[in-house]
Amino acid sequence: MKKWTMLIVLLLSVAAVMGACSSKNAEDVEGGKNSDVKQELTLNIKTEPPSLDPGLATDTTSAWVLDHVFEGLYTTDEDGNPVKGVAENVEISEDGTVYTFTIRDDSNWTDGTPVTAADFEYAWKRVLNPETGSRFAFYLYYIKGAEEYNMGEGTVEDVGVEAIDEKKLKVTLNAPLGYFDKLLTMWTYYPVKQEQVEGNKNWSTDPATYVSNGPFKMTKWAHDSEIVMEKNNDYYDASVVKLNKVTFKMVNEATTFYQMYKTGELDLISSLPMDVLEAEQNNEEYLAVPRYGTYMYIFNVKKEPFTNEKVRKAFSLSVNRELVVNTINKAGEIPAYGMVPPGVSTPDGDFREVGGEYFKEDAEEAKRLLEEGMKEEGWDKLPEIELLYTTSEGNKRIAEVVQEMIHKNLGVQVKLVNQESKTQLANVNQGNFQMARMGWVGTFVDPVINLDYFLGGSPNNRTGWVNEEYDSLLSQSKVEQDDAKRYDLLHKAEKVLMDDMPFIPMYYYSSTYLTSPKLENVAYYVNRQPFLKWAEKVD
Amino acid sequence: MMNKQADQDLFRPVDPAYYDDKEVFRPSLSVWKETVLSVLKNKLALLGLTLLFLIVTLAIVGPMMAPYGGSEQNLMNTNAEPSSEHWFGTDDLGRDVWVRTWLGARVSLTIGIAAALIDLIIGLIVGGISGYMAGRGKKGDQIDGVLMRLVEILYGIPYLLLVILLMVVMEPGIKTIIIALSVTGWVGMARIVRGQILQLKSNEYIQAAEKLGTSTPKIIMRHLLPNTMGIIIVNLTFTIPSAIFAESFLSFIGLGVQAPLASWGTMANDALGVILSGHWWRLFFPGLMISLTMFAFNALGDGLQDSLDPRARK
Amino acid sequence: MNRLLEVENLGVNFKTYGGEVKAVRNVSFHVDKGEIVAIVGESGSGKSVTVQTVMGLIPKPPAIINSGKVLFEGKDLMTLSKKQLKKVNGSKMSMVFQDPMTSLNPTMKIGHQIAEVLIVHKNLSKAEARKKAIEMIKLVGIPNAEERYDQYPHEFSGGMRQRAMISIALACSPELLIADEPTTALDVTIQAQVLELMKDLKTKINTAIILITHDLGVVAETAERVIVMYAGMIMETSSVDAIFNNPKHPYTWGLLESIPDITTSSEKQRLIPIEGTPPDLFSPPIGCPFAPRCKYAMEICVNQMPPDFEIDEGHTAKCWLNDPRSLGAEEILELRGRGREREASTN
Amino acid sequence: MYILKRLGAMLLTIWIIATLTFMVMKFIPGDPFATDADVYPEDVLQNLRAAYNLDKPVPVQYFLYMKDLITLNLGTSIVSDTRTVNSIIGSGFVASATVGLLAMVVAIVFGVLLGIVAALNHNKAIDYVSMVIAIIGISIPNFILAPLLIKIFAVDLSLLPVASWGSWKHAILPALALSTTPLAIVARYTRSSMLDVLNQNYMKTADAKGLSTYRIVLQHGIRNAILPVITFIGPLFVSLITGTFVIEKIFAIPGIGRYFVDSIFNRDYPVIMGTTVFYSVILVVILFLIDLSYRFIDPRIKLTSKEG
Amino acid sequence: MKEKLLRIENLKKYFAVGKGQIVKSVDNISFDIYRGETFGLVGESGSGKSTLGLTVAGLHTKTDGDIFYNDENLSKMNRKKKVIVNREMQIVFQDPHGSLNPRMVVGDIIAEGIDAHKLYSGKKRQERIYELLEKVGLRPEHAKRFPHEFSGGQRQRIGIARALAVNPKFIVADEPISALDVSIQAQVINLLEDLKESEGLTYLFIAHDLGMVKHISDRIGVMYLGNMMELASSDDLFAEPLHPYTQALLSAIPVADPSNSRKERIVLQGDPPSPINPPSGCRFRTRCPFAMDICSKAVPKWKEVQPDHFVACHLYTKEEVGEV
Repeated sequence: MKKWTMLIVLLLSVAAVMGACSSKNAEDVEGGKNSDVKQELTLNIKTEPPSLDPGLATDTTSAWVLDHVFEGLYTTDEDGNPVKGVAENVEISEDGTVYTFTIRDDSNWTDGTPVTAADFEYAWKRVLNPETGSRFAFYLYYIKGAEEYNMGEGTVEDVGVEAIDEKKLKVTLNAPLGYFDKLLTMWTYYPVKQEQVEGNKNWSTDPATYVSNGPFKMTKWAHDSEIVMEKNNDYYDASVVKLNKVTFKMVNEATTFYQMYKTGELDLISSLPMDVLEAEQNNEEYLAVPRYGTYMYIFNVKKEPFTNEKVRKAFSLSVNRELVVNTINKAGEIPAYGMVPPGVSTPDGDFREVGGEYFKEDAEEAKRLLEEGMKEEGWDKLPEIELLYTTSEGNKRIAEVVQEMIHKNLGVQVKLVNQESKTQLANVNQGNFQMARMGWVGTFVDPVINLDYFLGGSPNNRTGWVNEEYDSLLSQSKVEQDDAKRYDLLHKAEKVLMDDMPFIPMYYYSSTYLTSPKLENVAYYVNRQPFLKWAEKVD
Repeated sequence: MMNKQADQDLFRPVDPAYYDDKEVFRPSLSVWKETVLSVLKNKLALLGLTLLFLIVTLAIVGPMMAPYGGSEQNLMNTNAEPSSEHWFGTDDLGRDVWVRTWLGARVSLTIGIAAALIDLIIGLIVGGISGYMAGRGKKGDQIDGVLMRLVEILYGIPYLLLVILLMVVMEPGIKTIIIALSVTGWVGMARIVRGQILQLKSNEYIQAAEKLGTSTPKIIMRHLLPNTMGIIIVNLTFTIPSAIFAESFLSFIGLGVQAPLASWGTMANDALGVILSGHWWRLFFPGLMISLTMFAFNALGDGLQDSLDPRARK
Repeated sequence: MNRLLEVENLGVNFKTYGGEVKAVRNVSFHVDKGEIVAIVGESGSGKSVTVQTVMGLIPKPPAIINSGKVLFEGKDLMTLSKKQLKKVNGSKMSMVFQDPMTSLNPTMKIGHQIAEVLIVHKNLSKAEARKKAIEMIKLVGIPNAEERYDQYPHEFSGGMRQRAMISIALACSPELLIADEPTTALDVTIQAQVLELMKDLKTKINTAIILITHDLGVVAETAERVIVMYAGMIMETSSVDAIFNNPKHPYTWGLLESIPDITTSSEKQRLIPIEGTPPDLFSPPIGCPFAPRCKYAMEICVNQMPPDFEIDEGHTAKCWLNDPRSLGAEEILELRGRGREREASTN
Repeated sequence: MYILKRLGAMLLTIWIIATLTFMVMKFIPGDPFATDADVYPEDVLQNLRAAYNLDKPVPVQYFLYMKDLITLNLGTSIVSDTRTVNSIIGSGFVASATVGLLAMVVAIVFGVLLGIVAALNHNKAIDYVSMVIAIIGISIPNFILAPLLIKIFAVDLSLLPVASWGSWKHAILPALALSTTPLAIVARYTRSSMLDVLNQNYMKTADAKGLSTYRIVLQHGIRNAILPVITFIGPLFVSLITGTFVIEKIFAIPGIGRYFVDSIFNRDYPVIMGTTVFYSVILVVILFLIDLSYRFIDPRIKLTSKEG
Repeated sequence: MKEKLLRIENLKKYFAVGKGQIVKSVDNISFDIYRGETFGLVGESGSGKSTLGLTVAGLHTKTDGDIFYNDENLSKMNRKKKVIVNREMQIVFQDPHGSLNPRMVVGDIIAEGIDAHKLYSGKKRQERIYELLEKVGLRPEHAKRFPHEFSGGQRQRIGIARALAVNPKFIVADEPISALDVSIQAQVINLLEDLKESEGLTYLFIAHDLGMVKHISDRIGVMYLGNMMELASSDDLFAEPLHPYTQALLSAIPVADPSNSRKERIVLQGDPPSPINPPSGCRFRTRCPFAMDICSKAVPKWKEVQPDHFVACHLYTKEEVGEV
């Protein structure tokens, strides 16, 4: 009998050990030494882009492809700053509400026809047309008459977009907007070609009918498998584009795509499996780029015990963020002691650095605050506390650590509740929670985007925390034309927020990449996926 | 002379009562005992039984054998290799894998056994009624028909949909997982029980019992159920591990037990990345336990099946 | 000599969980060319095991053949390899089983099942085998042979199936046909048909037949010689006439007495059964296995296995009553009755 | 007549399953349009809901859905709003079925072989070894086995690609990972069914006919032994060709298996309904085909409406 | 003396076998069973003899016709009465393996009826079990054993004891000896005969072994394809079988006497036709050596040709044919 037991144990262990133990010797295959390196690149987009119609797309996956095959009036430079793209020139009226763009002469569609101001007018009005059903139409609400038209209350004629002639586009805003250039780099503002769109309902799913104006053109879309794009020779700046072919594979399993990178099946992967982060950190192919977003736990300030500001603070202060970031995540995240992530350059320097840290972790202080808070409310005992988090290994690990830290530092037992994300969201939206994990990444890099999250009327603000001063500071900042004053207002607003602390900021996100040494000049951004316009394969 | 006397004795008629007490009976063995005996003689089944015994024992005493709590973290000592301090090493949060493995065993085994038992009970009721009613007049056939149609339809709904529905509607946790797994799990048991009852029903002792005026509940309790038990137990040995498996699948799609509680499934799933990092112990031990348990139950079931098979007995 | 089959001292045990069952002990008999020998016995008497061992059909394990020789046309079948044995089986020696419902492959056409034997043993081509198979179907009296060739067993009635089995067994004109209770599962009118057929074919093909049965009526009407088995041993063997007219074993007596007589129509007589049950073959009695049920049992029967007493030429009986030293049967009955105020049987 | 009756029963089953799925779906909380990244203004959401008929009362939604279903229009995905459910199922099924069929072939060929070898050597060492192999097959969870296979065959040995889809090479590892469980099941059922057959009288007849062992097993054994196995192969087959979440996810196969789970998580109602209805259609059709196939393998079984 | 215990009138039992097909297992059969007699029922497989027996015993629900027990119509009885009648009519089955629950000890098997009708309990129950065991030739210590420890004959005794436990008046013995060895058959037959005397039983004895049926029965009915062909006292039937089928049946019995030179054996040609589509008219006509035109056209009448000797054959209704 013993023999049998041994045999099976042996069999199983051999299988498992063979797989698990010998991981170190898998180096990537050495490439050939010929100098004409094929300018072809394969990378991982993880999932099927839900939509490659710029007017309909709502997610960063789709955006990754769209950013490469389209270009708006503005585009981004290597550092992620907005620069003129299809627009050659722009004139802004004195009150800052009327923009007149001139379209480049040499900007062409992939079918060879020139890009015109009418294309933009059509594209934007199409987004706003309620029948289009664009979910991101509200990003165009800054334009005069846009919201009314989209709501079905106004007419298309009243929308403040007008092609004056073939190359001139006049845009009228409701109010001056400090970051309109940033906004214009967003895919919802990309042009589309009217004949194509109107001629074929499914134009955006078929490469044959897909017409775009960016550095690349889509040539193949095998659903759930891969998207291939090739260099667009009709692109006005085609000379800087080195890559001939880019293949986006759709592999969502971290272990899998990591191994594909390791075997050379992928040249670039964004995000790494947690288990390899430690090992890869010294690899020169490894890159961690800060990402313009914040990982946090929000409180429901309408539910005990988080009705009390001191209790909230106590919880926040009891968490050791360094430890989480350095021993759990290890992906170069930055501990967060405020809401706005680093990466916003202001006249006085980085917005975050100027704002500084709003609090310090301190277990003693936390304990004291908790006791004070409890005394204020007259509680002997805290009610049972549940922390909602959404299904993911990373979330789970952090939640477990935080749970343990709170337990250790405050003596409070937090119950973890893992929910599938739509359910969690439904619960959070209904105020059916005490603490919940949330994250917020800015669509474009401006503090307003982050701070708007906690606006009293914002649908994003699920905390129940409403502060008039905060709301008014933010609305003032939105019409403030002077940058310095604007940032000052934003700093003040953040201070108000952090004083009340309706959430625990955990850390500012970071993106991790492994890039093949043969790949150069990839632009990594804080709020977007890597841009390949200038990328090049070398030997 | 002597010879003749001897012959006379030899050829004397034997006392007719001589053999009365000599009636040879093999030791009285019930079908149960005989089954147990034959299981013990089946090497595969015995191996399965031994393994199960070991696993259950360790699930009970294992966590007490190490001075760590199941959710006790030590972020200064993460991913430590197996050593004399930590027999199975530590995980990414510095928790003791030995302790967690056996705490996980409790969770996994509880889920497996409870889900299988619920399957059994519902399956017995539905399958029993269905099988008993079939062929019992028009009404009986209708009841059977309706129940079997229900079974067929439940069979047609992807069980994941129902499982996920329950997992999101109800408070997540072991209880929910057990219920979710049983929602459609009983279907298979019901089919088996029905088939078995249909077969048993044709046995004449059932007809005799009816003729003798034995009531329906009593017929079910005394005749049908005990004779279905064999196949039910065999089936249990297959449903318990598949429930454990199903739980690990739920862990894989993120619907496993609530942290910091862990089952083998969640532990293995959380540790999948070690294939890359080389912290093999984190995957190996829970994975091994799933496999061993699966193996043990299946081996036991196969052995039982062989033993209960009338072919095997003479 | 025209000895076809000679079985010497055969012993077969079965291994089970409970221990070893001594299914066949010390069995010796012979079959001559062209004769019909009946083996009679109750279930568990070892008659089927004996003939299946002869044909090499007994599964080992659980069966263990611990002694004996099986000489077929002078060759010891026990020493043949499985492959060599297969050449004998089906061609020189073939078998008809009890249950025609289950003895035919349900998923193979009847014709094919007959033709198969011919293809394997006679090296016939498919077409030739088909022709011969159709002939065989006609021979066993199945009408519409061509059509029947392409049918499956379930489309046949019980009697037809047994005919088909017989045609398979006789396809290669074997020297020996072993029929293991060939009519037990059939109705009387069908049984009459099948027995007629077998007798008919026997004269046509001149095959020797071992007929296993428990029905003494069938024996009387069909066989030439009889072997009576009990508890794995041969109790008595003789010609048919001798068995019915001059039986020398109490077991044979019992068998004959326990069947009702339908020819006489008179007031009811009680049947005279053999009381008790056959012994457990896990641990059979040391002495005569029939002794526990025997009205005439003597002290010697309890302890000593009786030898085969030769009564006549070709007539042996394994019973101490035939020992010259023994008292007569009547005397014993009387003595036993007096010894205890109690009859051997309460009824 | 039988076929018609059977067809009617199939349609009824599909209708009930579709209805139940619809009800279940409506019970799951959560909004398909809710994301934690961007929150759409309420008016936008209303437009969106209207576009998918979600603003209407549930009975109306049900009625509309059934109407579409009859015309085989399964609607448009909510997540990939430029793709129809028909096209998602269409392209996904090809990939899923490819892997599934391959796995099935592996499972049946080796499973039957293993089962027969075990049965022929009942209670001998080979029997035990075969069964241990079979049980090990079911003992390792897919989600552990698949990464192990990748690690061994793709990364360490560089024999096959890690994942993704395109050439025949991409199908091997997933098919292998997928085949272990059905292989074990097939092996076990084959074994017990073959043991049954070996005990049948007609096998003894075949032996008495002096046929070679090879012929006995092949001509008389397997055909009769395979019948009960087919009953189990049916549903197994359905679950394999309609894709497997774990395998498709790990190997990045563009199949529909993933949609069964993902669509539920995304509350992508049209896709949930589409995949479920598709699954049940495949299930009833294949079960029907299997019933038909009995006729060819087992001459005893006649199609009678009683069997429906 | 000839008191009718059971009167069966125009009894029919049909089974649906799918595809709208019907098997008429028992078709329009009428006969009486007298108190204290043994009524034998013979026929080949598929003749419907067991179905008839089980229907009479109430284990099958009849399709049509009436059964009178002590002149009371069974289907018109009140519940209370029915329970009693049900108890008074018991069955002994053919298969000594399938008729005993393998997981119950013999004592409990025998006591099943006692428990169901709450006849005895406690020590009384135990005593009754022992008494029954001894009655059927078993010993009290057997009560604690399981059925699989007994031989076929002993098991059949257990089955009989079980039936006896509820003090029945009428027992349907459905091929009780078919599965037993010759030497054991006689034991069981003797037991049944003894019990009949001591318990005052009436038997409906079903078998295909004509010898045994003749031996035990007072009167015998011969069935073929769901119809009763002939009914007479057992001596009459064997001495002078009237129906060609009975004649063939009797002549087919092998006789255990090699010297018995039989006059001529009637070997019937062919098999019995399928009960699903039985021949028109007389069901036996397809195998009957005396088949006439009329046989395919009209169902022969059930006629008392001689005193207490009934037959359904056109050979004996010639004078009436013209009228039909």
